[in-house]
Amino acid sequence: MEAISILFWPTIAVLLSVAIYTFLWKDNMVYKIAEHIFMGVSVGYSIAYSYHKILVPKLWVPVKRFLSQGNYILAIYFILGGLIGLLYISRFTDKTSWLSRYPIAITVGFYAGFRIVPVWMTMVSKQLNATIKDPTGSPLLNGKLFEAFFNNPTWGNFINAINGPLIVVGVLLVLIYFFFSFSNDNFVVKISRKPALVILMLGFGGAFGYTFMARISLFIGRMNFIFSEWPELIKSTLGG
Amino acid sequence: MKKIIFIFIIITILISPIFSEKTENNEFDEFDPKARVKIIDKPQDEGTHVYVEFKPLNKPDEVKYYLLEVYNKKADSEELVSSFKIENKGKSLRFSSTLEDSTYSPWPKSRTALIKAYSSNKKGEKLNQFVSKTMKTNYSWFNINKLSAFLGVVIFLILVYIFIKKARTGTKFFIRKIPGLDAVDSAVGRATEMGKPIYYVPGIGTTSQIATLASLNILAPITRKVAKFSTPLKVPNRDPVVMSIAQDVVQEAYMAEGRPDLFDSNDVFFLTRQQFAFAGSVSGLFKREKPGAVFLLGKFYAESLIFAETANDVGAIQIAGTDSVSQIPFFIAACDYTLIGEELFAASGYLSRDPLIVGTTKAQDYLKALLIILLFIGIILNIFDIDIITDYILQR
Amino acid sequence: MADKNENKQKDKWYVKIMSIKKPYVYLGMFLVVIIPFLANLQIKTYETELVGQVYNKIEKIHEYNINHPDKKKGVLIGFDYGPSTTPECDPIAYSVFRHLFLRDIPIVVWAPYGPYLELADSRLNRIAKEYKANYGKDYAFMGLAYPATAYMVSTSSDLRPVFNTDYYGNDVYDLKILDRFNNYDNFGLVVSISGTAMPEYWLRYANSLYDQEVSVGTTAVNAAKFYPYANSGQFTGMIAGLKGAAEYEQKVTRLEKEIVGKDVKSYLRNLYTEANREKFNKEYFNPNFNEGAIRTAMLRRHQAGRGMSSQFGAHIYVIILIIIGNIGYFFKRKAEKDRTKRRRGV
Amino acid sequence: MNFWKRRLPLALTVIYGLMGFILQIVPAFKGFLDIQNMWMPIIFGFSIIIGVASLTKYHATKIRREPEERLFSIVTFASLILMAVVGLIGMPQQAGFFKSFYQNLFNYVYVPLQATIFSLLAFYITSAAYRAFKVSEWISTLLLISGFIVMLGRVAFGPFMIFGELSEWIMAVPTVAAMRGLMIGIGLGIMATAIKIILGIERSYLGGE
Repeated sequence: MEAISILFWPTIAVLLSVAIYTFLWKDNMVYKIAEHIFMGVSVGYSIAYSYHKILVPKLWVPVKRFLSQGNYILAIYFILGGLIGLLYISRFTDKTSWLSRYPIAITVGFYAGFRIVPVWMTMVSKQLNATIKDPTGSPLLNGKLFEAFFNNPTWGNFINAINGPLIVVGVLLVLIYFFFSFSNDNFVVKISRKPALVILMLGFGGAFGYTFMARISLFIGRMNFIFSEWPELIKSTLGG
Repeated sequence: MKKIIFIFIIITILISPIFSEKTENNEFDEFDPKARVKIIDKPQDEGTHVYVEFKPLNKPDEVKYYLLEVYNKKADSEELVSSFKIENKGKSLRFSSTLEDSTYSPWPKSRTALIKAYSSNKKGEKLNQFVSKTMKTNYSWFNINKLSAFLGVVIFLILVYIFIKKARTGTKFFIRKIPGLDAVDSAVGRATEMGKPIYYVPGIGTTSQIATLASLNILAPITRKVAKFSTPLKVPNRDPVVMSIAQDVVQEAYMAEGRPDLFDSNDVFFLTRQQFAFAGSVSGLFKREKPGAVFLLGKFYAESLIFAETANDVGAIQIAGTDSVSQIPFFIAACDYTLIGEELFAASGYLSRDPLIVGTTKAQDYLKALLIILLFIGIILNIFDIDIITDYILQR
Repeated sequence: MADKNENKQKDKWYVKIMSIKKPYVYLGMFLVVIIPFLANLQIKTYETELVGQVYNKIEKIHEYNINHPDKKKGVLIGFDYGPSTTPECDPIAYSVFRHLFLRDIPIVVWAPYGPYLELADSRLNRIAKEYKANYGKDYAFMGLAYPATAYMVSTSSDLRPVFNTDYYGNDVYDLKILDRFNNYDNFGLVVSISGTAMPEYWLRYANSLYDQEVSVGTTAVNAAKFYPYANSGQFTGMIAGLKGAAEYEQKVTRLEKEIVGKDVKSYLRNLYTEANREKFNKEYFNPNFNEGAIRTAMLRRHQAGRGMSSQFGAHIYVIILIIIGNIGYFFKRKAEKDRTKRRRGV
Repeated sequence: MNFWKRRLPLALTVIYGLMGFILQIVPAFKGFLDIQNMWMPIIFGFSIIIGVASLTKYHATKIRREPEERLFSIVTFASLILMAVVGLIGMPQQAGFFKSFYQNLFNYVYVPLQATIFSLLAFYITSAAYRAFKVSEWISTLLLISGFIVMLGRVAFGPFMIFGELSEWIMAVPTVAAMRGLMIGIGLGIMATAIKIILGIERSYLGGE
């Protein structure tokens, strides 16, 4: 009896995993059941998660703390937030569904404004800065590397010297390629179209090939669970 | 519209003069038994971060251990914020601590830091106090480290104002061809011929990600195209808020095309919040309903290839677009058409040809041209070791 | 007429190999991964130069420690990865810890974020148990170092005041190991094992500010970002992804056999006897090995290696698939060109 | 009525957009920013209700229209109610039947299913590579060449090591240049779209015109 209680849940996990893999051969009944189980469990988890990890710690606890601290303005502010959140329920009937536009407008507006500065700093400013100098401060168009190459012209030195300028030219080409308001007959855009595509395709191919191994290791991890951890568990519980 | 931009520019001018905050000038003070203590208020913060430099001057055998304490000195109380036990190795040490207090107050307020240092023993008891130094920290009204973002937004607003004024006078703007978006009509047409539904997945992001909002902006013109052929349009969602926005957008678009009867709230439905449960369910729906055209536009993470491959397996035309740089290679490989990076954000203007939206895209182009020029200047200056561009305009 | 031509076209050999049905492609992939896995195939991975740099640096520290027993050098480990990147980072962490314990080089470990702490504690003690390392003398885990850059700067002078206590609550001044190993001068090397961009901070704050040698263990996805620094020598070598982990495992297993003897299993079995069991403080690990624990410990020694044989199979399989697909495509195009030439009666 | 339905929500977007932007630029308001960061998630908290409502309506009509699909809807709701009840009771508990039941459901149903669907990518990436890497026009040939070299470079040994160095170069120069160029474009696109929304130029998220 005790062995069953140990083996019950891991076996469920293995059966569900195998059910998912049958989808690769053909969509079938077993996969549909596993898919709907996962949908139900994940939505059920979201319900429990919303209550225990959002509503209680982020609404109920702070409101109680503010009231105990006598900070009534903040307590009311948070209760108001909860009420605005409740406006989503207005969507149940078409007549009142326009009320849900208030929480939508607030969240969309706030995060639209809130995202601008961090996105600009990390994606625009930092990347342009990194095209001028690399994190340790030495410039990408590095004269010293070229001197080193001219002193003893080995293949390695050539590559080191050429990499920096290639990156700068590559970034410029990709930036020009994505201009929207200049038609193809604009001289700069026309000559930069083909080389930009070369850089893009080499980059995408590299990124694709590189993550291949990471995806395979995911599958190996599952095989490890099904074909080594599970039999191991059976051996140790039944084998005694 | 003009009013709003004017107000915004005036406010920015209003803010800028206040940001010249004064830096506290305090050098080392000597204390007996001889240690140097210096407090530095971290600039560009809200007045809570403080650096403390401590350099013991006695020889290790005279005083072996010190205890350094940092207090947040309030009107009536002294709240200990951090304490450091130091073994005297003749080296100067630098610590940082924050004068946080437990109460939440939205109003900016400056704090006073109180530093006490004692000579102490191995167990860390306070033998005799020989330092007591205070310093008032102040908060700054403008964070210089984010000047680049501020300048970028201001210049962009000026450009938007110019182009919208031009758009109002009716000048037509040119937008280069985006192959992925020209294929929308043929994809919708093909799905109608085959009598198959059309699926539109607005990504798995929430409303706090701009790519999801861009995808919802594209959903409007695409729904109007679908309404002409009255083919069923299904929109599975991962986030309830995105679902409710999508329902409003689809309903509004059908009404704009004069076909309110086509809207069925079950067609824009919520599946689950879990990333892979959503991917598994949607790929199951693809296999069962065999859609003719599939749109994958918005924020995608590692599971993007699950949508793309199953959609390809049922022979659907796929138009994908995402701003997640790591997922673009998979869409390029698996889908028929891919909107790369910023093409996703320009798509809504391209499809709806609304002069105001196209105007902002042109403003964005000119800002990029400006940044490219700035990049050149930065590189040339950098060769002469002048770093004003990388220090003040394109900060790390 | 058209469809007869159509299915005549279909059964042409080159069209068949160009469009193999997906389920068969997937079945092939399944077999190619599972067969080497079940056969527990061990292929020797080729040892690259970047991984060699990390190994040789630690060996050099060992030689230095032998020649200068009183001025020993230690290693500071930045445990910068969390639960989501364990498949790739765990094998790297295990083999680096194993190498350091085998060469009894003192280890100080810290972690930059909350969710990493429990992982670091379990990984460190799991390997310390296999080498009878005792806490406070051979190794120490300082716990949370947040914000990491502040701690990287303080380690240039003394890291003890900023920590005050280690992860388990001991006072920093009671740990013997920290009396000597509390700043960069006594750390021969910093190893940052990370799934994030943390190594870039080590590069900026430890390497370029205090020219402390830094090695990196990273996931394959992030390795692309660190290649330029590893090639230009700013990083002292890099262990990238499963492949790097498999190489390092191979080196350390070889070293372990030299030091501990061929039969590692029996070494583990009689590591803890009744006599010396009391000597170890139970709080860090329980000093005994049952059969199951020994089996998992042995499996852990080539966790990445075991995956490599399946990886190798999968990669070769895809490469062959791509080649076949292109051959089919090439002949299809040639056949089409001939047919259009024939139809034009050329 | 139009004021309540359209003009006020638009005004709220502009006000909160400005607030979000200013809180990032002015450090002095950090106190207010901390409060706002605690306040915003509350609004999301209740949205799961309309999610579950939509799911129930979707399955209810499915049961009526397609009787043979009835089994799957029942499976979905059974597991939904089971996990919700067990989670609501078990999640905060330290120990007890519901806690262990919740942990079992999480560790042996939720996590393995998530990991298994994630691992499907190993198959999908193979079929994608098999289909996409074709020497047709020069663009996809380039994709093939760099993908091929980097894949080979990952398992290369001995004489094949040339692929290893080549893949290092591909990852160090073209990939970095392509990704960096794209990110700058995307950063500008995000800023433009965010400002379009705040200034009310793009209003479709509030239900079109």
